[in-house]
Amino acid sequence: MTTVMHVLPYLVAAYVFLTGCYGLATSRNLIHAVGCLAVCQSSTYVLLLAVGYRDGATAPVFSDIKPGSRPVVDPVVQALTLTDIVVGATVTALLLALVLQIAKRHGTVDPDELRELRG
Amino acid sequence: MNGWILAATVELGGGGAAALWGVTTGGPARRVVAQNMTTSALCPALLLFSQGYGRPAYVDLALLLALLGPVGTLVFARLLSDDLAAERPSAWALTWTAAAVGAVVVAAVCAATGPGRAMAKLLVIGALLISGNVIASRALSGGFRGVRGG
Amino acid sequence: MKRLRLALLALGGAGLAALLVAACLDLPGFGGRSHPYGTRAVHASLTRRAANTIASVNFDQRAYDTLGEMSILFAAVLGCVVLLRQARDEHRAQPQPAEVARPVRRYALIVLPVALVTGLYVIAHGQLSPGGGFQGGVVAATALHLLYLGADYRALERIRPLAVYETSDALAVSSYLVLGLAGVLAGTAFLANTLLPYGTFNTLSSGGTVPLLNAAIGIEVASAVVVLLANFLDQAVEIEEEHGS
Amino acid sequence: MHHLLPLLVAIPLLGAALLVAVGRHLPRIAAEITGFVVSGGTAALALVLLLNSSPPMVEWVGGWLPVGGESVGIVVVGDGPSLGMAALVSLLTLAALAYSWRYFDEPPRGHPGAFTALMLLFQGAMCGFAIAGDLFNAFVFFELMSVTAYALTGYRIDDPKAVQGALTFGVVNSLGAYAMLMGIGLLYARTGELAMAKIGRGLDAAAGHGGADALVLASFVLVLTGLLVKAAAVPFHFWLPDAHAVAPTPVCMLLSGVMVELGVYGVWRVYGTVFAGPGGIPAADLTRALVTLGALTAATGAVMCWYQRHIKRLLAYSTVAHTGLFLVGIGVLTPQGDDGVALYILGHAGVKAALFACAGVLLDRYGCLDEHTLHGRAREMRATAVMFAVGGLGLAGLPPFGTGLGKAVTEEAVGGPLTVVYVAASAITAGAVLRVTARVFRGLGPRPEEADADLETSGSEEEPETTGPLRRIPDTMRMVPAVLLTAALAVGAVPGFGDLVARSVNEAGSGGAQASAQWTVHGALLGLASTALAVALAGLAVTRPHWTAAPDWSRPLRRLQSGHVGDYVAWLLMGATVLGVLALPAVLGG
Amino acid sequence: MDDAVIVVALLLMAGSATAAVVQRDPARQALVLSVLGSVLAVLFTVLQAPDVGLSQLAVGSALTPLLIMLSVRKVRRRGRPEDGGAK
Repeated sequence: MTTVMHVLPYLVAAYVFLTGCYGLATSRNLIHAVGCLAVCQSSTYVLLLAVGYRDGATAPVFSDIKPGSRPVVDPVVQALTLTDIVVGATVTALLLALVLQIAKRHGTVDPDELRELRG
Repeated sequence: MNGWILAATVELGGGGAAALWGVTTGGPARRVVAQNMTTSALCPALLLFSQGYGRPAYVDLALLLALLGPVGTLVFARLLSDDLAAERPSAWALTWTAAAVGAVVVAAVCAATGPGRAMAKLLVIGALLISGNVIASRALSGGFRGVRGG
Repeated sequence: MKRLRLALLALGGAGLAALLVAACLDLPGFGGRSHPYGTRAVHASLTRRAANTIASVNFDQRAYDTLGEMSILFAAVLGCVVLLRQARDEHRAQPQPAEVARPVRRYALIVLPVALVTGLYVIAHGQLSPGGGFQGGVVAATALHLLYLGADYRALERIRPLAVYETSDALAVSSYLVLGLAGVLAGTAFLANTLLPYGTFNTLSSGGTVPLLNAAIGIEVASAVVVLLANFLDQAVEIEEEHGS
Repeated sequence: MHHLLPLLVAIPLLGAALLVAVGRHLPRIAAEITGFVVSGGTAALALVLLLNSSPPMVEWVGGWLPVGGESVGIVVVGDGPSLGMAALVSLLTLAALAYSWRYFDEPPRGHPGAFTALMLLFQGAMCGFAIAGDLFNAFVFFELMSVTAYALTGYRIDDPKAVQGALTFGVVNSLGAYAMLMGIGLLYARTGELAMAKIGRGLDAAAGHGGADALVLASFVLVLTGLLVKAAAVPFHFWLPDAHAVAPTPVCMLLSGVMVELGVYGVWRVYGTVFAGPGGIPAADLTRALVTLGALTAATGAVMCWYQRHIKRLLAYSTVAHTGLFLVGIGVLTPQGDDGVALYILGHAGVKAALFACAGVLLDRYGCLDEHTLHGRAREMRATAVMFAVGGLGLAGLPPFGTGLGKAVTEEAVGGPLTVVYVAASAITAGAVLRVTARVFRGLGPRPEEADADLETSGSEEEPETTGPLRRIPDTMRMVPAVLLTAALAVGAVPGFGDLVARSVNEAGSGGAQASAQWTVHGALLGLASTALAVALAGLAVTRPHWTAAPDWSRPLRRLQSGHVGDYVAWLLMGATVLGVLALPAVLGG
Repeated sequence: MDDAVIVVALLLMAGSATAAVVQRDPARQALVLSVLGSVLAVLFTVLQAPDVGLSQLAVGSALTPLLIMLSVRKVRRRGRPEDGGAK
């Protein structure tokens, strides 16, 4: 159990990243593809937070506990993940805006039918 | 380790798996109902975690989920109203069961917290959770019948 | 072509998967005790009397990252405004009023102020308890859209003077930058948290400039999300293409 | 002085924010002047800092100076290469803003300053990435740069190609950025640090005598994937022609002139600071990976460039080819190679931006970018013709252009058979540009026959970027390419400039070893040879079109550029695997 | 015991992520993505990152689904007048 537990979170992150890539590559709908990109990104959250986790520790927020009374997890990765989530949300929004324009100009959101740029 | 976390794990595992099953299979109606049930499954789990970890500060998560979960369901109810019009999903038995679970969990956590500001917050969360859940179910079963262009 | 893609995907995915799995086995075990940067960050946060270490990292120790994060949001919203502008061959159609079941409408109108207050609470307590400008800002902005969900789009448009939100978005970004530049002018460093007293631990005014930067982010995010959703709503509800074009 | 380093980011961002805040009430010209002043001010600041960058500066943002060697803050680095890139970014932004002066497409209603504000954000992001000394901070500015670039690429929403190219760009680059972030996460797990120099030391300490392990290899592959996607190395390059061919011309100037090169710069910076130690990736493995990918990139870019008829796409592929040359140059890991690439990037930025500017003139005058349709139509545009031809010669590395000097120094550094790659890639891309000049501006040779319509993007139906087709070309649109070409010439022609660049590059990296970067007879002869080859190729293409028509073996290569975002994602995964295989001996050997 | 919670949350997250990729219809995917958002928030809570959990809740439970659904609606609405009107 413990050896599995030592790598499981990381493996889940890697799995989710690759799954998202698979969905992205085989997607038949650009809105779906943007959703898959969001799935890819959620793997980075899991990886970062798993890296900063510490057994039996709690959040380094001292509004309701005394500093030093309990071990705490790594706050830096949490700050990084926060930034990452903002990035993810904004990129999703921007890409969806582009998809909307593609739908208008090409009349389709199926990547297989977009045949303008090639060669 | 304590019973709170055990209860939360059971709630998370059972409710989460059921919600995931519901949201990935069946017709549109069943899926939105399952999406709505996610809130009622996960929000009590968050309350139990807060109690289990001994961190009242974590209650804010449950508060936000109780607030925003139904809003998310309203989004689907409104923007999928055409798809749902045919089926008029109603799952009142499920809705009231989920509401009862929420009420029990809130009551249990309240009892453990004791009276005070923290308890008031918990009661607000409970009220939001149950009313949000019920209203979202109502919205799904024909709450947006007349929505066309707007 | 499709077969080639699947072959590449299988090969590339397998290679990357092998690499990642091998790397995972070399990682320090999950839940380990060694976090040198994290330990330093907690210590630094306590010396600046910020109760929420994450807020201290975000708005003090690594405030420069948050500047970049805020600019990403600002740039993306500006980008969406530009990308979702009304094109030459489009016009606006007046949205029709919607019929909403009465309990749903009542719920939306009651929860709206509750959600707004919650958003403000989450922003204000950012440097003490979990939360902060980003989280609270999104909640506050989402709250406004209950008007669309519970009533109709015209009701939302009445309380949403878009120009005001765009301006406050930009002004919040500017004030974050100006707070940073104040450090340079005072001769210390960009975004240095040395201008204000650090206050008492675990109170709303503790942490020096942390609450100010936090508030700037809160305003920025709330306005930015409103503008962002407004552009998508306009597209989905109002803007129509000319027929026959 | 070092306190001023973050201002390179803060000033353009503040300018952009203020433009948006008051933009509603501002006439368009005021918005453009503001953009000009802010961008120019940043450029001046970058130049002043650059002149004071010896010895290199370091600034801890927020005043979190290290205590006992440990800090919790973010470090920014002000050395020759970083400030040089920041100065190049700022000057090129200034040139692009000048080029778009008043004539560029109608701004969105109610947002007269939106385009200028996005350009300023782009400038700030690129400056921030250039001076980043902290790996996560580099990621943040990398993302800011990408997000702004997506929006700018899709700026002309009426153009179906523009929005498609922008989406492809967005998806592929975002995925690359997430890969990079995973790499950063792995490095943080191993070392618990985020400042690049600290990570490097942490890797060395963790490795002991063992050398690299799978974790180091994986993080190396993931971080480099992100950077190489930006640098458009084969097989991560597919997004580049799709995006660069459709972006508005002033944006193309920045994308091709400096953003792609920032990817190369990132590879150089990250390898040199993080992975160069005994705990990282051994030099031989990096050289193998970068030289292989670089040579492939140069070859693919050159071949694809030759067979284009869409002029902007042609220029975009020439950027791909040149990025390959840059990667080979930094891949050999010699001080001289670094100096050569630095000079090459400076010269290339000027030449390529000028060529895009001339292509933009064609687009706005004729509403068309197709070499075949435009055949002989642009005879009247003498000045543009001369500049296009001079740009082509600059691309070939004709002495004394900066590109020529950079190419000569790099060729000397890489030596041996790789010299052939340099001569061939630069000659073929330049030959394609000269061919366009001869056909479009002079009407030489027979009109080419139509073929393979399903294999190519023709560019015959493009919308001008101005409110309507221009009757008269405004002076700014002609002055900017002229100035850029002069600058590219000056990089190679001003005596002592090469040595100056070499000194400031070597002071920052290369382990302090000094090399000189001067014209040699050998280098000049190679430059002349490339030029002669380019002219000969162009002449052959114009007079005997069927000799140089696309042969059958090039069809599969052209078919790979399918415009399908799923294909590009699959190639990205494949590229990461290839990179891992190329660097695998680092782990097996240890 | 703590580990068991984390394992359950991780597996749920992996399951939702897979489901989100496998659902090819964007509207159905949006439903799964909103579940994924909530599950991620719970996972962050058990990884002791309440700040991140709050962010994820704010973004994932209402904002992202709203953006996706509005896009879906726009794309569908575009399709309709052409089918009905043009022919």
